Amino acid sequence: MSVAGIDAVSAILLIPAAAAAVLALLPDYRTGSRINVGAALLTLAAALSLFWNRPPVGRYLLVDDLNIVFIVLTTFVGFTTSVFSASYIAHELKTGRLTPTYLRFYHAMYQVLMFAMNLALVANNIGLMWVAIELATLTTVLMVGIYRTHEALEAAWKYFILGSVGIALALFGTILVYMAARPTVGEGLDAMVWTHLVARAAGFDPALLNLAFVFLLLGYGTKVGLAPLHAWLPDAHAEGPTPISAVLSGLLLNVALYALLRFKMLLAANPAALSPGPLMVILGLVSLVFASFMLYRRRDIKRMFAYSSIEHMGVITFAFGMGGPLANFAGLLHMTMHSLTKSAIFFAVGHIAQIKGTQKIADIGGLTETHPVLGWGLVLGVIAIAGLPPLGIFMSEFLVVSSTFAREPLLAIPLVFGLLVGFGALLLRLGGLAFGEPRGATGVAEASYGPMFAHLALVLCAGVYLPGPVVAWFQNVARLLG
Amino acid sequence: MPLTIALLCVPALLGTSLLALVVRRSPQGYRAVYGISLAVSLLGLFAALSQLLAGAEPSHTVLPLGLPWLGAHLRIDALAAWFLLIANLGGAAASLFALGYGAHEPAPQRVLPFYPAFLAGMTLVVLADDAFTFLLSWECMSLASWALVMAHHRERDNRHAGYVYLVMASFGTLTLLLAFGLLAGAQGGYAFETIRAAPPAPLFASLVLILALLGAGSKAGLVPLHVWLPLAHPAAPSHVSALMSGVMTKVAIYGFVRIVFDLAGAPAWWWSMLVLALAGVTTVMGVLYALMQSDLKRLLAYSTVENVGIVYLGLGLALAFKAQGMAWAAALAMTAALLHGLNHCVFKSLLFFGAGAVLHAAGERDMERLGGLIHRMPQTAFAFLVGCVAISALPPLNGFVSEWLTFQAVLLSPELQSWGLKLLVPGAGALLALSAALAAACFVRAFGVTFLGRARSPAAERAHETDRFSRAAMFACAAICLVVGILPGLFIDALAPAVAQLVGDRMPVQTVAGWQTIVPIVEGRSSYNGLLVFVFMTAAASLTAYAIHRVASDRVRRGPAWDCGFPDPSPATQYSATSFAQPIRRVFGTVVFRARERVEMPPPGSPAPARLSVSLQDLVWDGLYAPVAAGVGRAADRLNHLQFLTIRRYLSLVFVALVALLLVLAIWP
Amino acid sequence: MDKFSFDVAHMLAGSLVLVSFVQLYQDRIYALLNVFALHAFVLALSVAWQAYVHDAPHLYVTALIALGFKAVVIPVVLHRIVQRLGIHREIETVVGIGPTMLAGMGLVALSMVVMLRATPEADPLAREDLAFALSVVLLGLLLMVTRRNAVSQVVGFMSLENGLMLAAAGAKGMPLVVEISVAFSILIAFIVIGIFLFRIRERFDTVDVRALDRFRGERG
Amino acid sequence: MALIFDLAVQGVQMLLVLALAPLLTGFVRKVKARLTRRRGPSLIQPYRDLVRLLRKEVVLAENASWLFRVVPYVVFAATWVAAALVPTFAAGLIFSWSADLIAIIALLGSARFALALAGLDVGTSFGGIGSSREVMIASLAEPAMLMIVFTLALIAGSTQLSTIATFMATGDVGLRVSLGLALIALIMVAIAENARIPVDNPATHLELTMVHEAMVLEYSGRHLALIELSASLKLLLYLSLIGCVFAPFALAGPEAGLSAYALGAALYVLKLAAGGFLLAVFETSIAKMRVFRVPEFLGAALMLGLLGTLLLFVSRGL
Repeated sequence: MSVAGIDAVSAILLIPAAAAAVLALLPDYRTGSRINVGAALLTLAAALSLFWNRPPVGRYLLVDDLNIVFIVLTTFVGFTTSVFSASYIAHELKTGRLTPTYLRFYHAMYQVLMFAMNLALVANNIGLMWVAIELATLTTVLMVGIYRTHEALEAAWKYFILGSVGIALALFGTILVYMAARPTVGEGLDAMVWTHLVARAAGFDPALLNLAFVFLLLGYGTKVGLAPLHAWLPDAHAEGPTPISAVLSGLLLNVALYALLRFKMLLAANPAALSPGPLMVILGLVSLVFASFMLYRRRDIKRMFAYSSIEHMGVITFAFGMGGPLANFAGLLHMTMHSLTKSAIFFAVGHIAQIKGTQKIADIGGLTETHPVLGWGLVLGVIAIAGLPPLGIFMSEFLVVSSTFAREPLLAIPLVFGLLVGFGALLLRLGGLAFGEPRGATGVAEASYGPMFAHLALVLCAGVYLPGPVVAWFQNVARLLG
Repeated sequence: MPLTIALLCVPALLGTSLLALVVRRSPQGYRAVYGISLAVSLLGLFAALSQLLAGAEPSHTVLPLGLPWLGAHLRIDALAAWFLLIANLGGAAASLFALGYGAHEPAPQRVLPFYPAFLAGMTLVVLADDAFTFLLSWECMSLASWALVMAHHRERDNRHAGYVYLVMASFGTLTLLLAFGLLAGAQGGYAFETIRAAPPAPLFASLVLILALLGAGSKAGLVPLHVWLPLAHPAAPSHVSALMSGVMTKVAIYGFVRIVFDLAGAPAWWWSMLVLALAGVTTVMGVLYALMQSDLKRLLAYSTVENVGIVYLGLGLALAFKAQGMAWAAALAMTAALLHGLNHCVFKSLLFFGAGAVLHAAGERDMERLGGLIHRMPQTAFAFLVGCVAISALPPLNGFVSEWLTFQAVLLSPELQSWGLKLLVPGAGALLALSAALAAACFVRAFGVTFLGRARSPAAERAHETDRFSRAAMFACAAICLVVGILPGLFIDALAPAVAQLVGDRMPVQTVAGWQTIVPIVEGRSSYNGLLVFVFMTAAASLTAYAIHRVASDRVRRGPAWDCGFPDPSPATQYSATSFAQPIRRVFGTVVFRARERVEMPPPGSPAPARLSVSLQDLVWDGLYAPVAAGVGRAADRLNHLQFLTIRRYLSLVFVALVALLLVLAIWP
Repeated sequence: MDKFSFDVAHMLAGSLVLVSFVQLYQDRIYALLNVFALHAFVLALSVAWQAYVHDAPHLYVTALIALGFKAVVIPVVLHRIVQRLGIHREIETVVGIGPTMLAGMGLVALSMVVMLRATPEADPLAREDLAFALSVVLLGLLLMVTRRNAVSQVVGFMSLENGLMLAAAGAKGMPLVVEISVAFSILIAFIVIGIFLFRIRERFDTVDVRALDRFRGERG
Repeated sequence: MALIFDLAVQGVQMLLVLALAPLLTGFVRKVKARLTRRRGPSLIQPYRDLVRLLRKEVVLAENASWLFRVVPYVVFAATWVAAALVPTFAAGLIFSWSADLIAIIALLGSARFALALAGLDVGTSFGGIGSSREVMIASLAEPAMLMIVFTLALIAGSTQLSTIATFMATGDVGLRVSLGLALIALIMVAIAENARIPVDNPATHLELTMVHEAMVLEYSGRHLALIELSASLKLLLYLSLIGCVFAPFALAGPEAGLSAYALGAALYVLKLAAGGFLLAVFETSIAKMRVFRVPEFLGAALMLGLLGTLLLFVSRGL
């Protein structure tokens, strides 16, 4: 059993790595996109098999209740996005925005990204985790700049510089954790193994841990997109290919958040260290309120949804910062739902932007009339992301807001305020996009609706009914997070 | 059993929604959808009645849906049954109406799928017995109705209405969410049973009241949270307007009653002051706004605001009495409020149906372009007239009964101990009286300008009577208005268990008093008999008519109108909606709306026309919402600069954040 | 660890901070590059000393990278770029040198305060080293945010990274240090190439990062 | 047997008000004429007018709808029922509990509602003027009236007019400021409601001042007769109301004998005469006011009523 388990973990790393190598060599983009989908599907299958075969904890790799949530989510969205990407990329090729060479590069990079994210998730070593996240960052930098336009390059550049600083800060934090752990755990690799760290964190030097957390919070927080470290995020989302926007919002932000959570657990295990909650709560609230206001003046549809990702990352960070079984549960649920919903929105937006030939909100209108399926899909997605029932985000927002208000009424006020302001902005734009006189081109959509509606169906289902095992599992994780 | 039936209605309605997705474009599809909706609503009505009339014990069930560790708690008790009755009565009437009216819908695919979902949402709110299910269905109700408001999305006003509506709905939901958060506590006891078992501490309870007032009040349309209502209700197709005004506001009131009377524990003495003050302002402001409108559906929507105020007045009184331990008086006030809820549902549905019929027949909602429709659509006119009389609180119809009960409750208020209330309640009573009189004025104007006189536009001249389903729905509503008006005792008794559940006492049994008289407290104190008044009036009128026709004269000659000898053939010389309201505008509007009249008189000899222009200001919008919107806009503009910084400045942000956090660490004890 | 080796390590780390201050003081781009070379050289020395003291031979690799790549190759390449771009005249500082130095002082004080709160029984060398490393990191960041010129910003980033290396080298027994230093070198190479590419291929008029912002989709 | 007797008394009351109403109108006119040194028409002139009108054919405007023809009967029925419920010579009549004072006010409201609609039906400008002014006046007069009702109800502990009258007759009341305020307010409301000077002039067809007459301008024949009769009934109703509340002398009780009834009836006629006389004196001594000063007049009444109520609320607590 353990052999099979190790196999499963290796599989979720090896399959993308191998696929990346193959794709880099394969000239035909059609086969490439098929292989991409196939590899993603295989990875998903391997990830699912982790449920039955959980490998023992190693010094490098770890699968526990916490990261299995993330792994399954990542591989699932990775798979659906690859399906979406297949139809999306074909259109890009047709309009000449990408050449087959770039497509080869794109597919290879896609799998490298998958590899990096999976690695970050299963890493039991904080150094390895750092390396994986940085790899993921660099990969996405390349993908964001793939269109080679001024805007794309500029976005990639901004992402690159800010990301590099974030990388550096996170590394400093990692070193500090090592320094804190060394006296207790001993020199060498052991002092970077997370399971060892968390088991003995009580004996660490609290001052070093605090300092480490500050750096990690800012370093990984840059990746999460928390304000005021968010600046790369909107442009990277707006200028890159839409599948990458979907993966960025749906997955990479989560992966960075996952890293933060790991360190939060570390700090929580040391009673003398400062409690990480308030810092996360403050950053979360700042991000939420800031992003909500930023939504109002957006003219680019993808950039708008990128800001909405910042907003939701703020909510999730806030929830985890609050802690406690309800808020943690809500945070996990919110993260899952946000991943699914936001990627679904980007699927819709990608096709819309292709049909209309523009990402300018002002040039898009009346979608429910001209493209009912896409239009209503977008409406449903925005409604979901705005936190309206019966979709899943409502449940998590319900839990976050109500539990916060019962515990810290004063914190709930800015939370509710931010949510409301963001809601108003999203709805305002939705009114123009989906309703009113049709604007812009009305060509036929060559879209694959499957991924979008699969995500929305899951979100809808989760809003009304969560299966018992999922709940038990989330609750368990919530307890782990403390 | 009633719970099972009522619960079955929900999947049935949702299934109808799915069916509607299939048949949305077929020409007869609407009949299937509305037919099934009608049947299901009748079923729900049956469930509600069987719960109410049998006086059955509350029944409760938990479905494995919703919040996972909690499940969806559902419960029917007398209160829920009463509102279930209202919801399904309104739903049935609207479905019946739509069986005919639906044929005229230009975009059925945007109405049919959402209509049953809207009904389902409202049913589920009433049945919900835990915070999550409650808010879920509450928001689904908002969402479905929003989609219906957006049905005619090409009109800019409708989009704006939909936007304002959904934002306000979301505001309401969030405040309710906060309220439930307080009620449930940090442990997350979201089931209503748990909350009932452990009511919140007094301070929290007060906060809950305020939040519930904001949340449910914004949905119900309390001034100053009403702004979305007159935008959204008219924008929807008329049968949906009827549901929104007639039923959804009641569901909102249900939410308030449930939270404040059932869950929040014992009321504090000052709660009622807040409710009464808001309610008093709402009644008068609502009707004054209504008087200033010339759009028929918007007028009706504002009148909904007024009626919601009346209901809240009753609720406020009930709260005051309950806080003082006067359960018998609280029972009277609560009965008045709940009965008015039913009444308003019926007559407002009727009026919106009428407005829909007019809108279809003349293609016009603006009263200034209507007129004389009584000749073209006599049956609609008659039904609409019944609705107007009912809503103006005139005997012997139902509106009078509930307002009369409210007045009786006001008259009990000297027994209250608190000085604040002693001063406030008479004031609220005066406002109620004022609003009743103004409502009569308002509906004289609505009916008179729309249906009487001469047609003000060619479209109004070509209008025709509406279809038979629509008429059936209107006459059914009119009949209910009359039945409740002349046999109110039956309904008061049916209400008694719900009232007893909320305030711990009930009104005396009504049906034992002779001749269907209703007696709020004791017979010597006050009583009213709608049946006798109705019989007397009918008898007196018909006997007189008979006698005069037999004895004196029954000859009639048609001739031109007299009009003091100067009849003008142009219909423009008639009194218009605006001119009709002019005296009242002068009396009240100068203060309430800053109404200003400007006369431009050309100099002698000039052929230019003289002009009179009237300007009105919506002080609530200008004073509350516009600044908020402007503030959000300004903040967004300010923050938006952050989108246009150089990389260096972004790095500076990171740097500042880092230094700030390090400083925090440095000064951390 | 004997007193002498401790003092040397301390002295080297302190010099790195000092050189960082010297960097802050520069307002000529060539001078800045030269000082950066010195910075990298001091780092190399420091890392090598750590390798010697801790008997960790793999750290010599890091030291060599620092010496070869950062103290020689990068400054030379950047010299070339600056020449090509014709921006050798001056560094456009955002704030004057004086306030920048003051801020730098504050940052060093801050890093001392936060670092010295750590319990003294932790390895004193590591603790002092970390304090200096933190100062270098913060000063590097300060350099980045006070210069408009992209080349100076890269220099700032690299000195920030030098601080990281100092910390990593000082962390006794830390695995992956070499790999990390290699990874960072590649990163820096990317950045430098990026500047180069933008100049050549995309015809940005200037590498002042303000120019890049003209192309954001949102304005206008 | 008792039931039949009670029914008979109730019937007498209904017929009595019907019979006396035109007489009262005639009386007021006569007194007014005398006060202005005219001889005036005879006391029974209103009866003659009614009979003549009833016999004449109705001239309907071409545009008039069915509503226009129904309204006179509705107005008449509502007013008559209301008038029949006010104790005139006896309190506690058999049907008195079927409607309390609030319901009586509302019945009058129904009548006015119908009449205002009729004013709009033909689509003439005068009808519109009348209706619109009428509802404006009513929108203030009705709340004022309700405030008066509140005052009375709070004093007597009932809104039942019979009970109030009986209570007032006991003399337990004493002198109360609230009652005084209520009386003044009631008189003001009564003047406005009955379209008397200074609010309206029932005898004018001068366009700028018309309110009530403008509304009924298009009526003729039997319809006009009914409306005139209703107006008379309304005047009678208000005088009876004032009489039974503020001068409840010799009001027969529920189980009284014939003699008590007779005494009550005789005194009732006297009360009416006194009221009518005072009205006429008041009307001749004052000038008609502008329409837009009417709201101030009625607003004052409303304030007086509210003040009366408030005083009661406050004094109860003392």
